[in-house]
Amino acid sequence: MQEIKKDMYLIDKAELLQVIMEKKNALWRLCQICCSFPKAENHYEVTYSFANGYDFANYRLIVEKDEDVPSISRVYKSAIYYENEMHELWGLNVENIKVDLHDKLYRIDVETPFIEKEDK
Amino acid sequence: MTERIIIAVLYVLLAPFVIGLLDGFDRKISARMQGRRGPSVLQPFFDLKKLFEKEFLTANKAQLFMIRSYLVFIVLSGVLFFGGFDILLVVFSLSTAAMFLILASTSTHSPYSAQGTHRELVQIMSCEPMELLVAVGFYLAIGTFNVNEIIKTSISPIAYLPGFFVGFVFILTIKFRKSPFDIATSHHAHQEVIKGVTSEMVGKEYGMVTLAEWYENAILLGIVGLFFLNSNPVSIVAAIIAILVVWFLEILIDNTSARVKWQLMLKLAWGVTIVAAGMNLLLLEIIRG
Amino acid sequence: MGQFLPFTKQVLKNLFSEPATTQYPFVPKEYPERTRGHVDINKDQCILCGMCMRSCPPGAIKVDRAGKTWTINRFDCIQCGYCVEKCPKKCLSITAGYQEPGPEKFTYSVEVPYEPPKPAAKPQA
Amino acid sequence: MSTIHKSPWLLHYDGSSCNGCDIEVLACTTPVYDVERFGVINTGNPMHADIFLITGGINSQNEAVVKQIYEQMPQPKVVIAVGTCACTGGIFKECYNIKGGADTVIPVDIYVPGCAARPESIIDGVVKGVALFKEKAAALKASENAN
Amino acid sequence: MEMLVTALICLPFLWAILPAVIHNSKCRAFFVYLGCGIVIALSVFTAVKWYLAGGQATDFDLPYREAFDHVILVGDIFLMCLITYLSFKYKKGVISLLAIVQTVLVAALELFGPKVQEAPALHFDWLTFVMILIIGVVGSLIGIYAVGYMHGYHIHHHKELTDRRSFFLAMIFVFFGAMFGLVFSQSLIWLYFFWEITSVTSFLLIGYTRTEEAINNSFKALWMNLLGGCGIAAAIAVGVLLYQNVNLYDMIKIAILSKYMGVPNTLCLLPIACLAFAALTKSAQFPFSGWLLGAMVAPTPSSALLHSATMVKAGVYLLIRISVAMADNYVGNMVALVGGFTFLAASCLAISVSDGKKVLAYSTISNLGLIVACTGCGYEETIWAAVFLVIFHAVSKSMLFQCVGAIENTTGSRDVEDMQGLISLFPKLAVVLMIGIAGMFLAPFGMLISKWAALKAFIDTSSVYVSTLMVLFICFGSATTMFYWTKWMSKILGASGKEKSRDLTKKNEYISMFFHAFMMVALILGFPWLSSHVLKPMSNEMFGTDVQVISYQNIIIMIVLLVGVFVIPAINYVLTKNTKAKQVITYMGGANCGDNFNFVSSTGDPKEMHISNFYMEDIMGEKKLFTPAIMVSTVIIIVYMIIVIGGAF
Amino acid sequence: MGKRSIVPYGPQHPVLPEPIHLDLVLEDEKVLAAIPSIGFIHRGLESLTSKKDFNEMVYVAERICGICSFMHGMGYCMAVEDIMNVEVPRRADYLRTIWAEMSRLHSHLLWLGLLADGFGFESLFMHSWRLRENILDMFEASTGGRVIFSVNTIGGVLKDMPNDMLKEFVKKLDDMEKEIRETTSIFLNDYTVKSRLVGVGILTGEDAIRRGAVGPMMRASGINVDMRKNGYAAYNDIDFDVITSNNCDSYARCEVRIGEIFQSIDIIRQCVAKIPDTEINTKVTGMPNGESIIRVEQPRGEAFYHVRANGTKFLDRFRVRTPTFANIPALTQTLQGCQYGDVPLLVLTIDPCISCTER
Ligand code: SF4
Ligand code: SF4
Ligand code: SF4
Ligand code: SF4
Ligand code: SF4
Ligand code: SF4
Ligand code: SF4
Ligand code: SF4
Repeated sequence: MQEIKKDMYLIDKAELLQVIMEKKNALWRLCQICCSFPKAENHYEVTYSFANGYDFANYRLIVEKDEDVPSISRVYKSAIYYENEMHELWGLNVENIKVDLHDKLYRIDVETPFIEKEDK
Repeated sequence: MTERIIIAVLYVLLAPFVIGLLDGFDRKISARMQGRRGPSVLQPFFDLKKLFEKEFLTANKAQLFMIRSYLVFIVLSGVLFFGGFDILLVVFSLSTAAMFLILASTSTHSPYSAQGTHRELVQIMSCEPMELLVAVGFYLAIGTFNVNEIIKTSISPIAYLPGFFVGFVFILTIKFRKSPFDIATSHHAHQEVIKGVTSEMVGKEYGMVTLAEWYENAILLGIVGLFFLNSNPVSIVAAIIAILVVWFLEILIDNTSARVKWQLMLKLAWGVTIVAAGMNLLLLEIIRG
Repeated sequence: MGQFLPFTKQVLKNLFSEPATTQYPFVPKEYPERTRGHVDINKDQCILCGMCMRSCPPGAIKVDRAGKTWTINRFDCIQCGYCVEKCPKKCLSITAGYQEPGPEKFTYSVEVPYEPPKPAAKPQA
Repeated sequence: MSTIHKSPWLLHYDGSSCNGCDIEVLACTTPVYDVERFGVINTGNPMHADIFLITGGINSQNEAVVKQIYEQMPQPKVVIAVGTCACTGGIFKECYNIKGGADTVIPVDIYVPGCAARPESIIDGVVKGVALFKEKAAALKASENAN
Repeated sequence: MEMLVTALICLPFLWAILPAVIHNSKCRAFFVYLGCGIVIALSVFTAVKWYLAGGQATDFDLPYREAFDHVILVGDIFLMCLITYLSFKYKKGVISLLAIVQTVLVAALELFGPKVQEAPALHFDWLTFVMILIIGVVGSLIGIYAVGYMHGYHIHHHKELTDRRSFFLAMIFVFFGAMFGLVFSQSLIWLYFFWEITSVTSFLLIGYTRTEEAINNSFKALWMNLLGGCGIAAAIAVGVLLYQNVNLYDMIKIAILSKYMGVPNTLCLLPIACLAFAALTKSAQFPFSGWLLGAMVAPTPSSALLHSATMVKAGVYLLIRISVAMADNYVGNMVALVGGFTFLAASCLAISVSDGKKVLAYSTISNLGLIVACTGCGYEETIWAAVFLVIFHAVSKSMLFQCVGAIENTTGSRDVEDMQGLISLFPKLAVVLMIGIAGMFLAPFGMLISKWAALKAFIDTSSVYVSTLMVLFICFGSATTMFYWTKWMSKILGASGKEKSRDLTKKNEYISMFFHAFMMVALILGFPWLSSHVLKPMSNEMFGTDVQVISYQNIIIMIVLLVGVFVIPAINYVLTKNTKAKQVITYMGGANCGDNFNFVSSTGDPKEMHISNFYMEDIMGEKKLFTPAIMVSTVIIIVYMIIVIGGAF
Repeated sequence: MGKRSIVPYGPQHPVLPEPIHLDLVLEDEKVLAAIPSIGFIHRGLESLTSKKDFNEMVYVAERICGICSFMHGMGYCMAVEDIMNVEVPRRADYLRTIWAEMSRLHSHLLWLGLLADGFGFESLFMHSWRLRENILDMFEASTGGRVIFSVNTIGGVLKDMPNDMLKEFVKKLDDMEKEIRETTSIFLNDYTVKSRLVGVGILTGEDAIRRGAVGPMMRASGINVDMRKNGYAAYNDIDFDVITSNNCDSYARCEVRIGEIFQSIDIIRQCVAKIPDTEINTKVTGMPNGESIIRVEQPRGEAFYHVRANGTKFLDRFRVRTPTFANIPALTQTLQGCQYGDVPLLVLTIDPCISCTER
């Protein structure tokens, strides 16, 4: 585990929706969701970034390889693209995306290119 | 009569050359207005010839025959006009021709042709009242629909018909497919309906449509000239000057305006028609008692 | 003119003044000195170390130590100049003049006169 | 005499370029470079185009699109690959979703290298492409007569 | 002659009993065919006989005139009772008031009023000649069509409805009889009787299906038409009380004389104004257009009947009849303005609807508007145009309705949007539809010739503002008309991705449609002849002059264009048939899935492409235009009626 | 289906210089629904981290997009510098700021041209692009490239602009400013142009936030956020106000961008006046290890560079979230209920950059 930056908070899955709702109600804007799979750690890291004016906050979820994450697309519509991307490129299962494109966002030929086969 | 036949034949033979050349100058002048050098003035002819040399692809074979019919009808209308016949019938016959163009375009089931077609229809609807009113204006001013008799008048019709003239020049912008009204098939490719009605027309089909447009523009410019003609031969010079001025004005408008939406076009075209031509009409009626 | 056709002035000014268009290709273009056109090699200084080959992002350079050639595929080069940065002998340069378009993608190869150091040095490495 | 070489209308399609080459293609139509000097019109419609200018490499999604557009262009036609990406895939050729240059799906007649390809390069490319029309038009005529 | 005419009027009434009592469908069909055949034969024979006899206008009486007078009185009262009964039954009792007032008025005048001048009851002239041909031929063909259509309607498509075909077919014959009677009648009282029959019959036909919508619409039709009936009753009252005269032709003469003698008394115009008002309701002009639109709920044959050969034509007939009395006066101005306005407004409205029958309905209203406007102008040219329009309209509208009906039975939809690519799916239906549509607006078909003449005449109309407005109405209306027809045509000729399916159209439906198509073409080809041999004597008879409305030169142009429209595409078709063309798929910006009908959608799956026409609901929609149109036209009518009535007293 | 049309829009479409696709559901020309799809330009360049070392990645980052190429390079370098705790020489910061603002200038002029082309004002398009050529000439003179500069490196910049050159640029910009002012006044005043922009594509401030809009798109909805105020590069030394507008329509977006054109010229002037004479890069040694998120204000709005390194020369993750990606949900909102003719215009008002969106 690497050091965590000052505006980065680790949360677990149970807290996620609560955090999201708080942010939504306080009119924070969803900046991005970033999925990564550091080989050394051998798990997914999903980072949700929010901003409100010049305030900035990141929430990180650690997800094991075969775990699912809940979708936030019903709270933040723009999450649809990020979540579909996570599934298409990383093979991370997101439950119940508002518009599930079933790996047809980019329509690539290779399967989950960011994860090597043996990692899966 | 022979005179009229000769003029009609000259129209059929020369109109493409004259309008093609005007078009060439149009492109040159437009380019210069945009700070560019632009193509050769003969470019429209190169383009046309090329279109007829291209391989013929089609999505629907019915299209070609409709386009041919369109061309023939336009030429027929031109012959009627330059042959000095009834101007109202010329307008009617032009709209029949337009119908063939529309049918040609929709025969292909293409989204862009379809959108273009509907806009073309709106354009026709925007212009047609004014075209009919021009015929009415001539009748009121001179007492006949007959082109051959209109040119024999002693005073140029423009003296009675300034409002009609303004209205007509306004819709010419639509007819010439110039900005701000190049809504259905502009000569600029970069628009939401691509090339609209002509999107699906390949090679010679597109060539024929271009040719037909030239023939049609000749008629329209002819009508502009008709406003200035009278029994005095000097008026021919006035008519030619008027045509050139109107033509330059259209280029200028083309280069200084954005493409508006069809709703605004319809509103403006009908508004101008009612105000300019309607007032003129009312005045003429009052004078006639 | 106000709201209606305010662009007229500009347009008419353009119409009656010289267009901005260059005369290229009839008159050749003059490039500023920093222009990154194509990569050139001063073959006499090259030591065939292969640094440029390894650093080139698209892999446009091939250095053949045995055949003593330095080859570049200019249809593959992205003119980034990283090879120039990296070359230990500073024998590469990026200069004006671009690769002419053509119907084939060909490579450009130079024979490098470099003689590798005597094998005596080898045991050390 | 055919006049196709005097009136080459072009169609530009962005395969998967970074935009750099696209804006240079577009810049060619603007006052400083003004390719309309050569009769070029930038049409957006394959049905009317003579020259297919393709920028960027081929990926899984645009493969079919490029093929379709190419087929909708009537003969004689010329394909010009503009930019290093369209020539070879360029810096992106190792990406998982890049299949290579434009020639992986359609025959390319002229390659215009450069990242981004300069407007001068593009003009040269177009001029060279236009020169091919004479032969192509003759070939088309011959094949039509043969039928 | 008397006998023939009597037969023409009475036979359909009597024949109506046959289908009403026969319930075996084959047998009934036979009698309907036979009846229609007889009506065609009889009307053509009568017309031709009169034509060969020199075409002189003649007055005559029926045998047993007295008896007929009584029958009519009893009939009036019977109709009143029927209306009262039905309106109370459906809880619309107010409507019966209209019927009671007018019938009581007419009956009272007849029984207790001053004695009126004796005059022959019937009249036969060129206008009658045209009308009986239209009613006889077009009407009967609709009858023939109806047999097959109603069979399909009940047996295949609307099993839920009670089968009342006997009643339906009987009503059709009643309609014929009433229409014949109407166009022959010289006495206003007779005219009034036949007028009421058409109102009631159409009411019954519209309510045929007995659904709630049908019943509502039928009552709407009823009250509007009854309002018109009131107009005639008022005309009768004025005639009886002021002039002791109920003869239509005398009324017209009085009105004309008042103009020529410079009598300033607008009293003479009052009966004409009342009649004109009545005719406006029947010809479905704004603000009375609602009933004709509502009539669409009825099975197609009745729509065809109401829209083309009968019903609305009754109104138009009356207007043409009295048009000479409307030239250059307030009544004429009113009629012209209402007509012109209707022409424009209805054609705008037609743009915004996609239901095929509704488009046809609006186009009928619009076309009637043009005819009405022509009659209001009252010049030779306009009458010439009006009669032409009546003829062309009857044929092409009847054909269009039948065709749309057949399409609905075959494809299950009459929506214009669903007719995409009809030409490749059902070429026969498509061709009929195309001919019908072309007939409605295209140069040089009939409609256009008439428009030409009408425009010319309107320019020459003496009233400055009427003339200006009319010219504008026509110019704008022509543009909107072109819009909605062309977009329909473009649907039919488009490409279709559907599979071909079986054409369910019955043979007798085709017989009728093809016959119409044939008539259409014959009319176009024969129009110069028609102009010189029918319309010229007619205008001579009405105006005492025979001006050549359309110049010889223009006739030639028309014929050239006509030949053009048929021959040029034909030649081009032949020329292009063998053109070598490489087939490509249509351009969809590269999203095409391989055929012309599907594209790769945003979810990555193929999706069917739909292309639909423009309807401009924001600009021309019913919601937007209908109410204002009614208000404008109501204002026009009220203002003019006040001027006329006010001037009279 | 009745009166509805369902038609594809794009991917190849002449008003879209880059391919995107929309499924449009239309009634007449009114857009009832517009569903975008992307991926026609998806290359997968983020995955190149496993094939190119972190130095080479600078050149990849530049080629995320050819319009704000410079800012991508800069953003990436800043992120790596942050991880490696490299102090960039001050002159390099100023040079980066100047190039960045010149990029904004050229990008906004380019956008104005495309917008003009989008509403069919060809001569205005030509005129805007002619003005833009002057900026490209400056780029070529200073970096050797018209479009892609290759001047960023981890630790600073590779090429210096001598002070004479900077003065000359400022002089050129002074000359251009007048011309630009004339041209932009057409966008703001012409009747036909206004008929296309005013009231079209409304996006309220709240919607902008809910949908995550960024950049001029957001500022035109009255929200005052500009990443430059975070003070990266030399911006903490510069005096400027964030430009916003409260109209929330296409006209407002045009207004904001036009305002930023003059703002950029002003920032360049300030930079040239204040630029210190120091080195332009520092030598960087070692491998990055750690994580950093850098946000940069690009012409199109806030861009996100999320770099995660693991102590080798190959990065674990390089994530770019470009402004267009963030603006697409806002675009779908503005497309609802617009006219077909407005579609290209509204697509343009987010100033789309598909190549960076899809990477
Ligand atoms: S096609 Fe393009 S370049 Fe040509 S005139 Fe139209 S907009 Fe301009
Ligand atoms: S300039 Fe860049 S791409 Fe070209 S050879 Fe050098 S390193 Fe390779
Ligand atoms: S050019 Fe430079 S880097 Fe390349 S092999 Fe030669 S010496 Fe090495
Ligand atoms: S070569 Fe470059 S500019 Fe051309 S398409 Fe490829 S990436 Fe784009
Ligand atoms: S060649 Fe270079 S500039 Fe052109 S698209 Fe490719 S990366 Fe971009
Ligand atoms: S304007 Fe036309 S040619 Fe230029 S980038 Fe756009 S689509 Fe391509
Ligand atoms: S917005 Fe994107 S697609 Fe459009 S020109 Fe700019 S970079 Fe190209
Ligand atoms: S947002 Fe677009 S234009 Fe800007 S840097 Fe990214 S890719 Fe380039």
